[in-house]
Amino acid sequence: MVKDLSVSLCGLRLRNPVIPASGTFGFGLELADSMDLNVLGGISLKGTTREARFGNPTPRIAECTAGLINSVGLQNPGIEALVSDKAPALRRIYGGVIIANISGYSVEEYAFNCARADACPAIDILEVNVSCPNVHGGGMAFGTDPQSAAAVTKAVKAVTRKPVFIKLSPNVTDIVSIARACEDAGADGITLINTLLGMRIDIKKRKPVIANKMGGFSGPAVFPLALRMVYQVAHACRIPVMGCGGVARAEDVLEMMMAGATAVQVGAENLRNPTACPEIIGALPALMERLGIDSLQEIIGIVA
Amino acid sequence: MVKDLSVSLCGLRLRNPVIPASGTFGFGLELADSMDLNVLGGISLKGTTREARFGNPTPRIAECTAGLINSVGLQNPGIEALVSDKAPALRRIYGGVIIANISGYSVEEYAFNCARADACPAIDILEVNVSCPNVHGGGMAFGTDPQSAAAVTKAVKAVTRKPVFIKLSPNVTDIVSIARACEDAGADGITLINTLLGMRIDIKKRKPVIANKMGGFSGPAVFPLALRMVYQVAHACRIPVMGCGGVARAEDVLEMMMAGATAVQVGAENLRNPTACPEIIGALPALMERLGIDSLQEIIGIVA
Amino acid sequence: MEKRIFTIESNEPVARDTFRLVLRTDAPVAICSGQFVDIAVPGYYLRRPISVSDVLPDGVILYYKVVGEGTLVMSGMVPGDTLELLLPLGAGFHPEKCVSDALLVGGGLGAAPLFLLAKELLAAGKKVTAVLGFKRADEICLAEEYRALGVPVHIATLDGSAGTKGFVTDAIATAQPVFDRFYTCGPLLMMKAVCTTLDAPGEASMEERMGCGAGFCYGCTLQTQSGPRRVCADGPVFDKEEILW
Amino acid sequence: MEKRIFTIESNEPVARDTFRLVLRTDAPVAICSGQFVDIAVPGYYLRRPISVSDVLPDGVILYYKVVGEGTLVMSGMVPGDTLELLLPLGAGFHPEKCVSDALLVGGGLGAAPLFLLAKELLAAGKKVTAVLGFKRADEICLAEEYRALGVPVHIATLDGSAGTKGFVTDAIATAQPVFDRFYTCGPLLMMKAVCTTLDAPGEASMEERMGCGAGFCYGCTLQTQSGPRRVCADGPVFDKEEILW
Ligand SMILES: Cc1cc2nc3c(=O)[nH]c(=O)nc-3n(C[C@H](O)[C@H](O)[C@H](O)COP(=O)(O)OP(=O)(O)OC[C@H]3O[C@@H](n4cnc5c(N)ncnc54)[C@H](O)[C@@H]3O)c2cc1C
Ligand SMILES: Cc1cc2nc3c(=O)[nH]c(=O)nc-3n(C[C@H](O)[C@H](O)[C@H](O)COP(=O)(O)OP(=O)(O)OC[C@H]3O[C@@H](n4cnc5c(N)ncnc54)[C@H](O)[C@@H]3O)c2cc1C
Ligand SMILES: Cc1cc2nc3c(=O)[nH]c(=O)nc-3n(C[C@H](O)[C@H](O)[C@H](O)COP(=O)(O)O)c2cc1C
Ligand SMILES: Cc1cc2nc3c(=O)[nH]c(=O)nc-3n(C[C@H](O)[C@H](O)[C@H](O)COP(=O)(O)O)c2cc1C
Ligand code: FES
Ligand code: FES
Repeated sequence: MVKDLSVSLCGLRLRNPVIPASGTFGFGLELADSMDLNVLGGISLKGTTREARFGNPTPRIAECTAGLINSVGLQNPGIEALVSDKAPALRRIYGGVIIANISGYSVEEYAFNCARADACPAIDILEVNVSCPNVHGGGMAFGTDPQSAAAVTKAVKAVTRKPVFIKLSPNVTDIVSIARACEDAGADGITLINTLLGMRIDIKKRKPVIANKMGGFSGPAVFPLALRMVYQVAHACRIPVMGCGGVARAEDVLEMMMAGATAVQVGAENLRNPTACPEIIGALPALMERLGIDSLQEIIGIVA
Repeated sequence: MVKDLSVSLCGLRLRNPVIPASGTFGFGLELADSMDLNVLGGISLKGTTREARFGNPTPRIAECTAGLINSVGLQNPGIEALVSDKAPALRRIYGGVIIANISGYSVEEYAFNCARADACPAIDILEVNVSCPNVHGGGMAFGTDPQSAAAVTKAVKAVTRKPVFIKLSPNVTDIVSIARACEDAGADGITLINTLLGMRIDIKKRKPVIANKMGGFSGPAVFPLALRMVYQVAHACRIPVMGCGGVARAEDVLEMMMAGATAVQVGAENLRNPTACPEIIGALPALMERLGIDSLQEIIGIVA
Repeated sequence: MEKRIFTIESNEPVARDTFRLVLRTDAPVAICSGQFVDIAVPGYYLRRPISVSDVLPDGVILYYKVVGEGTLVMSGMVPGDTLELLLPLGAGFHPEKCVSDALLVGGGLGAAPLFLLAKELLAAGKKVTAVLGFKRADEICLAEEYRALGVPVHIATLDGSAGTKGFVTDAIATAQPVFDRFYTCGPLLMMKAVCTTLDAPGEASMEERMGCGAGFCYGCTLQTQSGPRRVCADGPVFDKEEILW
Repeated sequence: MEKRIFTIESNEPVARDTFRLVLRTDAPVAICSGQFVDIAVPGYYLRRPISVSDVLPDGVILYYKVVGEGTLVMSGMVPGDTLELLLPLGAGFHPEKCVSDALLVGGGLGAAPLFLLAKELLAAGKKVTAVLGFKRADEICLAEEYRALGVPVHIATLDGSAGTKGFVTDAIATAQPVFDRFYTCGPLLMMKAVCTTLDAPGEASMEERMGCGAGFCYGCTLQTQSGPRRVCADGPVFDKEEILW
């Protein structure tokens, strides 16, 4: 029996729910030679700020059990390069959903960047990152408090007609109150989770592995936490959720969807296996067959 | 060269910093036949409430990548059984530091239980659990807010002369503010972390693996997060920290100590390997030799 | 309880999704019927509890069904591979409480732990009858091994593809075995039917997801007539009166 | 860039803590000097980047030093074991930019990628001199292999246990080699000394902790004269003028 992998996200049809997560797939272009990008349901691009950024000092990467810490610190070429160069170039070779991941240091910068992205026809969805733990003063602070998350959402919604997903931080006491605040402020969807603030120490050198001491921890290790938050938010909000965090195989995609995710992002796993996404997508039909699932759309949030 | 594994914790001398974490070593007695308990630096006993509790329905355990979710829900025989039976029985066969782990449903219950534990000569340290994610209305709520954590601390300090460690939850936005509130309220030390709220779904059965849906996630997967919190709290407070979360080998003990922990608790790892603690302790001297460490006390918080 | 490395002597399919695993170690093994081992499967965090079906002077024989990832990995292991086991675990059956005639009622792989019990009962001079239930004929295992001991075996299958069509209780009703005590292991509903219909004293082996498998994490607690009991340490075998069905 | 399974043909210690690893696969391998492979070490989350020291029609030769857990696991692997590699990765050396005489300056295992470069240069008719620095005599590796190619090799050791006592720069000062271009790989401080003292054009192979190893995670970025560059994809080899020492 033919399996229907497609899902509908804010009126957009994704051929399948699998999307490389922001920051773990560059601007898509870097991987165009290594795989057929067009098998991907969507692509979330590297987080972009108004100005180009070098990011944090290196080392930016630390290995962990079943995951890694990154402290890239939003290295990016700036919003103009995104809208005039990167996104259009990707659109020329990729027919799926293109998600611009937008960061900022102030509510105004978020709005400015989103307005620019709104004007770029190559971009389908805006994913507003209020959760980057790697940048001082920007990012995560907005995502740790319902009022500021709502303020960013409102400002951004005012400047765009494209669907806006707010990407939330797991480093919070009450994820539901923040997601609800975003929904009430007009968000079209929620992406979660971003990375957890983590740290490793090199016991030979007696210093942190990461130059910036701490960084964002993700990978299969965080899956149970991400799944819990996806479940909580999907059940507390009416808007769709893109589930993210530790997804590494087809089974994880189904688990996230059963918890309530409409689409599923794959992050760290791309770093250790650049063809993780096509492999996961390729494994879905047989797994669905084994579990008696004909259409993925059916299982979204099936766990009460 | 002989290695000095001993550490000093609130004036108590531990022969080494390795302590089985509460809930993962019963009341110690259960393991007396399987190992020489006296190699352990200390033992943190199963969390105890005023009344005996059955705990949560089963399944209470779910496997995860590099960890597990538990939803035991504070099954325990009650404070009277602890002070009149369990702790004295352990004291008869164990010479190290005995830590009573105290829970409660109200500030009054915490104080009541601590007063009872204070009167029990077998108990050396009170570890007050304001962070259990598995019990409604009790536990975690107290640990997610500086005021209530401080209120519990104050109430408990008023009824005991024994050192009081407050055991904090990682499910919070700002661990430092909570730790500081406990310190200001008179805590003698901080234990962290307790488990992260997590979830797994059985994709065959399309329902949560855990009867209670969610539970406390721990194991090697959470180590980078625990290490970060230990580092933050150890650097923000003057009172000692017992580091806990994902410790599975001698290397992890040193990493926790370099981050600032004076003692290190081992939780989930005991479940998959009941002799984890003696094995870790056994591996410490050779590891110290390789790294040029003569005394563990020296490396506490050595990473600035 | 101790941790020990065993070497796989053989690991063969014997019925639908069912494997017989023979493990050897370098020292004597002491374990009784109804007790279990907890197997560290490479790559998985928790151990897998499996009942002991037979004891060798320096080894154990286990039967396991491939139901998930860990047992799937186990099914791919080959002779010479090693496994780390925790054993002996749990409180097993009480063959000594049988006066003269025992009835063993197994459902599916419940037949496995009852096999070692049969041997213990026979060694103590008791008479033994086995009633084994399976979904279908291709799942039957251990029946010949019981017969080789001289134990009469009555089979029930749900689809009637072998023996009595129906449940073990149907096969018991048909066979009318003589017994003063029964022992059962299998799916919960089967054991409930057996324990609530047979009116001799009896024991049932319970199952629960486990953390430590050794009595100190309270992950596997069962509410019983006499209060909370750990399946891994106070059980897995309980008197039928203890169980709150 | 692709993922491919290789089989270990040999994995032998050749110097203090240093192993030579010969890997074979089932199809032709195309990779150039200065490029690297990224090895999935069983049990570890991230891959380990290792430079290619020589190319076989259907394989690669790598040299690695045991410095941590991943390389320790690798050192325990035996012929017949398999490894999954990502390759080819990175932008390598530019042998074509050498006019006639090349100087290769290696520090420690920096000698490894320069070996494949030496072969490429010789094949293009260039003359090659190698200066290799090590901490002590028992760490020397690849010197004989260079000599077997006909390349004159000058050794420097920090403790004077072999060759010139001191740094590679001391050995260069002593040997006074003729060259119009140099290529260097080794510890950062060594490369800095080489790049800032030699006044021919030159290239250096940089090292950084990596996430993806393939240019899309921005984990390995180096600030250069011409802006941020990814060590894994824009490098690891950079013109000496690019590097902000
Ligand atoms: C005391 C006892 C004795 C047992 N004896 C046998 C036996 O002789 N033969 C046999 O085939 N099976 C036996 N089982 C069941 C066996 O433990 C599970 O089938 C097995 O653990 C499943 O592992 P998995 O990795 O394939 O499944 P997965 O679903 O991938 O396992 C995930 C987790 O759930 C646990 N789990 C899954 N199913 C069960 C279950 N039914 N009971 C307990 N834990 C489970 C696993 O141990 C693991 O921690 C016994 C169980 C218990 C408690
Ligand atoms: C482009 C490039 C080429 C290299 N070529 C060689 C070579 O030919 N031979 C050789 O012996 N080594 C080489 N290295 C260094 C080699 O990658 C590390 O020594 C190795 O990854 C250490 O792994 P480990 O597990 O033993 O160390 P651990 O410290 O246990 O590793 C932990 C993590 O840190 C990373 N890491 C540790 N040290 C380094 C390092 N120096 N550079 C990059 N990542 C590191 C590991 O990859 C892993 O992700 C090269 C590095 C790079 C970037
Ligand atoms: C190297 C790296 C870079 C990342 N950069 C971004 C980013 O720019 N913007 C963003 O919203 N999230 C970023 N993330 C977070 C991921 O998109 C994802 O939310 C997180 O890693 C959890 O998923 P995972 O467990 O699958 O990695 C980054 C993650 C990694 C590992
Ligand atoms: C089965 C189980 C039971 C636990 N019970 C308690 C408890 O009663 N009281 C408590 O403070 N923490 C309890 N914990 C938390 C641990 O003490 C520890 O803080 C946590 O598991 C993190 O450490 P780990 O990653 O080493 O497991 C329990 C953990 C587990 C796995
Ligand atoms: S599984 Fe730990 S007490 Fe039974
Ligand atoms: S390691 Fe990912 S870009 Fe270089």
